[in-house]
Amino acid sequence: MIPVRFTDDVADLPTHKFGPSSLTWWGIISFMIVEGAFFMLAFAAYFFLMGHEQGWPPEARKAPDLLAGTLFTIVILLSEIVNTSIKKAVHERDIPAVRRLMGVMVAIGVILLIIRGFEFNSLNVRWTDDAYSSIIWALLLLHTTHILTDWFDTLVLWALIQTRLGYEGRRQVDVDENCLYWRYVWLLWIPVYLMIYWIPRL
Amino acid sequence: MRRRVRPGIALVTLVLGGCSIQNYQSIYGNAAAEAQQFNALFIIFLVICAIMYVLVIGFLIAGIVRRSRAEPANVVEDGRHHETNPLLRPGLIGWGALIGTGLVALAIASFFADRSMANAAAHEKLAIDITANQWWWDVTYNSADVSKSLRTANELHLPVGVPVRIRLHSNDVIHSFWVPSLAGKQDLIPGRDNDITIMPTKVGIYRGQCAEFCGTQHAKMALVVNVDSYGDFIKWWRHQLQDAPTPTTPLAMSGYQYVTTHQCSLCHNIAGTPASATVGPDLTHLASRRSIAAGALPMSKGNLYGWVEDPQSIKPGAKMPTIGLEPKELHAVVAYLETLK
Amino acid sequence: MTDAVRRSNALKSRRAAEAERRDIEEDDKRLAAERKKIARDGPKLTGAKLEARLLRTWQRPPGIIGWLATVDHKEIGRRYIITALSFLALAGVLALLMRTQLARPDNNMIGASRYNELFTMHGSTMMFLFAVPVMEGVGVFIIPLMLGTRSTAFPRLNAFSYFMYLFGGLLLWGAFALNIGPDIGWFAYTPLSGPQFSPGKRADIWAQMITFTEVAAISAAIVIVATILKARAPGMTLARMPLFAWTMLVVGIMVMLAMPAVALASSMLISDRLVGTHFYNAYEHGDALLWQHLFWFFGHPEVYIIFLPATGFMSTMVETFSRRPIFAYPIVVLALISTGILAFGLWVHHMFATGLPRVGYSFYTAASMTVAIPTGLQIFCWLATMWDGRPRFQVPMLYVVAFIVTFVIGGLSGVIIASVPLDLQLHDTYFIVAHFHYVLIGGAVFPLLGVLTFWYPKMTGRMMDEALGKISFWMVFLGFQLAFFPMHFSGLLGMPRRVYTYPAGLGLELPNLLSSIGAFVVGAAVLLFVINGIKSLYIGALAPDDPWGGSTLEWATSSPPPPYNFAHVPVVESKTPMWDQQGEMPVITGLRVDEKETLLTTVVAAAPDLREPVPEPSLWPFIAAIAIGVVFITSIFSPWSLTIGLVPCAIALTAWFWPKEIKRNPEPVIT
Amino acid sequence: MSSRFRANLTIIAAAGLVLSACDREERHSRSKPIGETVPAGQSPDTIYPGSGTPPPLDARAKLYDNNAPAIAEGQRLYMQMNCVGCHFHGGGGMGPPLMDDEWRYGGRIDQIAATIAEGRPNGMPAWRGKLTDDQIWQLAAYVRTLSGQPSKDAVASRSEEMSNTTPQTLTPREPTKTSDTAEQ
Repeated sequence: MIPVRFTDDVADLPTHKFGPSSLTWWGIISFMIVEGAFFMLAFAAYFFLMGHEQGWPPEARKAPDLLAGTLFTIVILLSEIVNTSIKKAVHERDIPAVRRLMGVMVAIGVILLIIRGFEFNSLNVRWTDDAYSSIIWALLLLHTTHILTDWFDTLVLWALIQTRLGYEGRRQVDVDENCLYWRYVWLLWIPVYLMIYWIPRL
Repeated sequence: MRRRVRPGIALVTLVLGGCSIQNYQSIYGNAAAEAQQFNALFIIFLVICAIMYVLVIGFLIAGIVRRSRAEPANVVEDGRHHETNPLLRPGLIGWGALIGTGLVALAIASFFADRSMANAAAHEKLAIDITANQWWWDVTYNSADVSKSLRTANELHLPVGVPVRIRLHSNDVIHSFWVPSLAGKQDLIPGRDNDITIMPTKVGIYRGQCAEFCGTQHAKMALVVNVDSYGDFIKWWRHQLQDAPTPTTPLAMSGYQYVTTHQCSLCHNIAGTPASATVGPDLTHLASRRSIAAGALPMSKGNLYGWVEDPQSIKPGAKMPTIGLEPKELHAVVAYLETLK
Repeated sequence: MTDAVRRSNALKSRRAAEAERRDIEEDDKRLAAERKKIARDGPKLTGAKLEARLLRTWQRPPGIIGWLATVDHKEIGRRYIITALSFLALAGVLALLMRTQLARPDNNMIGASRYNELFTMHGSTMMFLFAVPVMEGVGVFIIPLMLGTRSTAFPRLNAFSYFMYLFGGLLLWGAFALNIGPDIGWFAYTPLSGPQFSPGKRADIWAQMITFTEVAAISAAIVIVATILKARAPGMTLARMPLFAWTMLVVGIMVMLAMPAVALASSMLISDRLVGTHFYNAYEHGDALLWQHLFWFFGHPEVYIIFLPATGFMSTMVETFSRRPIFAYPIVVLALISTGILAFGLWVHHMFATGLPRVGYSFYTAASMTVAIPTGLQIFCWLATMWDGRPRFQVPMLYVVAFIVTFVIGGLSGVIIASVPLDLQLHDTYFIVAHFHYVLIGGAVFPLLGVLTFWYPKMTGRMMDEALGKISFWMVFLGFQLAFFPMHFSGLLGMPRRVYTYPAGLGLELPNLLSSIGAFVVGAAVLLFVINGIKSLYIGALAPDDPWGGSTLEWATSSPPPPYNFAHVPVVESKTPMWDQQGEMPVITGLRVDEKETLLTTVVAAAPDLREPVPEPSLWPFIAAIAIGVVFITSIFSPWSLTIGLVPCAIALTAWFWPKEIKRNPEPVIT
Repeated sequence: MSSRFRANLTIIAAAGLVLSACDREERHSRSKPIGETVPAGQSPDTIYPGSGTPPPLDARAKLYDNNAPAIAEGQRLYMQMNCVGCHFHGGGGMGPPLMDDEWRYGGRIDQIAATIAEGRPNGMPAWRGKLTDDQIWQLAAYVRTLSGQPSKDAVASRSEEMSNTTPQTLTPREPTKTSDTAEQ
């Protein structure tokens, strides 16, 4: 063992911070990179398949109906208002507000999942019809898994935040990062929405 | 230096391979314009790469030899590990420049090789369709006059000196068409149309082989390429256009009976007979070919017996089933097949 | 509801909130008082007393439960390495079987289908179950030690990643043992791997093995990247980071970007096979080439994911044994990063024969060749370091020389096949087999064997036998050349890859026989290496802390390191802290000793940033891995398992995340 | 530890699933020795309306029924021998549909094999002597999958061609009726 020379004392460093200081933030960002790569490649596959075709959808299939998808888009975009309020509340450590707003987010998640069910119904194709059908089903399913996982994550966190641990800084960081992830989920939805509903109508 | 020995052995194999094998299936075949282009370019690459390799190994050896020098070095023990020999920085820049130059030279060389191959491809005079199946090649010679179009299998005849465009299709999985003595490879992909242009320059017999893994019998999916003089090629074409001869001996006749009424006719076509299926290879001029079952066996009476009797032990997994012919039937079938010259 | 009731309810809840806030404020005061009493390392608590207390805190529970629950990166790293080496041995045995079959022309020892299974298993095992995991395993083991931290980031994710990897490997080999192993090649081209031409479950097992190993590799990559970015010792700026950490950072990011491609491709394949989608069905607007694009978008970076950590090994060993810091450190770092970026632009060069537009040929050629520049510069830097230093040729350094001699041949043959006109001939021949074995064995396995010898004392506390090491080195080196050099000629003589036999008379007899003999020499050498490893574990000389005179922090702690890695977290003031410490190691003080805690620093400057509580051992990562594993395996048989199986997965993951007691501590604890 | 116990159970269950899959994957490149043929007339081509005990299942049935490679080969033959011409993709046309659960001549694999080998009145030709026994059994194995009878694990979800039917792996499985007396 080499003899040591003492320098800084770190005892007064905090154990949590919001944003890039925390490991949670890096975990979420890494996860986003992985998911993003997955989505980008799925988009690439979509355009690769589209590139072969004279018409899109091929064989003059009917493009998906707009209603459910557009409704979903509006709701998920509006949910960002609640999401931003949560972020703000947690940064101000206003725990009762966070508890309340997260409840709203959980409810929004349920609504979104229900609308998503109708969306699958309005695609006008089954995934077994052809490659076009397969890829739009795949995109929608892929995004649904994100809604589902983030909704479940919000639910668990919401339950946790009801306890005294709501006042624990590291849990607040978790809430903050959960909001960040939700932004990512709706951001991803925009290209998916365009690819499923609008590109086949061009 | 023991390492000197191994390249030596390898060099011997190279020379042996290059000479004694008669370029049957070898990149040194040089039997077409494309293969010649390849070899010229390959030599340029080998020379430049060899120079780079010698430089690297030279530097390595210099480093090893230099370790026993007497003067202080830039090392921890001498307390000088934060210093750097002034030769190294310019050396690094020079090395980078050298690699860059070498790569540019090589890229330009391949650009020109590719251009000249592309130019040759623009002047094709004959078009052939090859459709790959698990595990055999279906070959069609197309002519504007439909009566002169012809279908054969596992054997390709090309006229020397004529650029030929071969259109490549697949009926099942991805295969790759590759006759090393003539040209590089090109994949046959279901749902896509590829092609390759070859201009053979040397009369001879060459072997090609599927180069993309295509299932159980990928290893036994070969084809024979005959590069003929133009006259021989036309003669061959005319001969192939004829229907199968009517059998003359009683034995062959009973073989004819069996082949056209039993299992064989459900998959194979023999022009001029009731056997007209297209599932398996065309057998009209089977006996004129040099191999059986996509290069699995050389053509001979004995091998025909073996193949017809039990294809599954020769090429396990092949789509031709073992029928279990009675000896009498077997004699007859082989006798008939032998007449399909 | 009347107004009055609503108002009284609002009042009630406001009162409750008020009460809670008061409660919390009181609690805060109590916690602040308790916080002062927490024991921390420092001048008052150091030496044997500190070590005893740290050991008590950091030690995992004994027994099988503790073994499954551990989150110690050293244990997990060792497991990763041992498991990966076992798979290397298994895949090596398959290679020997294949070489036996190919030793003579027209050989019938192994049938066609069995041979196809053998090369599929060999390739898949080597790529997915050996090469990537072993590199990540070494990274997981050594990176925290090199960086001077007590733990990796996300230690439970790390444990989870190992179990996923293990289950994936067991799935593949279990299936092989039960005769339902895949037989479609490690690249599984559609439509051969599709529902029609690969009946049964063989291809699905391959595809799900991919999913397992992808999850494992991505998890490990996240752990490694977050550790490197956030957990470095204070003062270890990015510009002072050891080169191996740089390589693992680049590799980690590459894994995150590349692995999703194959995960997507194999998910599409499974859905084609199971629920009848048409992604790869050319007759229903799909495209068989979509598979190849996705697969090689992963497959090409994969090669660098394997190779770059090996360059990190090289830099470490060259530096240590040349007794001189690596020459042109910034150039090496830039070379690493540019290799990482270029790797994503080159996937097309695996597809030259698929009928790409001809106008692109020259572009592909030039793009594929550019990757030779950064690699060439790195090689120069290593050679310059040796030349300028005073190299000592102990066993690890021999492997460095073997790397240069071998890898450069592979690199140069890589330049040859980067040229489209040349590749059209050489593609899918034994020339390619020779090329990538020169690159992967010469470029990755040789440095790996070297670095295992190098870090063996850090892993086990004992030295490997030098004489045996030298014998096995020469055997593996010469045997390798004998096995693979002739393959260049088999390829030039027209031998395609993945054939179970070849006819006599094509001139292939001699090169194949030589290759087979060489393969057995390599097999014997690896066996000797393993024997050396096992023997030294029991009767090897005891290793000092720093047996080689290394430059980086892993040599500052004992061999093997204690569960907490460093009694005091060191402070770094140069690139080679161990060479510049002048008999005294600067350290920080003030980390807890009663609970597991480590220090986080800022990303670039590595200034102390946060104190991070480190999770206690937990069984949940193991249980979650099992729950997810069951979903993956059963989804081979029915799509419903994905929905039903989600429930246990969600339970396991929630339990993993959920704190064991709902109680506030003076400072957070992760149990 | 109950959680560990549960974990072990799931592993065992998964292993069981895998094990049960083994013989489905066996490839028989040649199913019987050369020269051996089935004696005609011993095939179970008798009709068993409602009651009556069918003869014991042919021993070869287990080689083909549920065997993935055999089903795949059968599928190929179904296309190549133009069974589609009359039966379409199982939906029926000139010939009876094959994707329902009604079998005029028995829905067991050996009964289907007999139907293919011997032919049936009203247009079904006899394939004995045209196809080998091996191929007839492979066809029978495939035809059986059309009605969703065998385990779906051995069936391909789709083939590399135009398709206008739902994947066989997604069609509901129906119980076998050995015959349909009403239509006789």
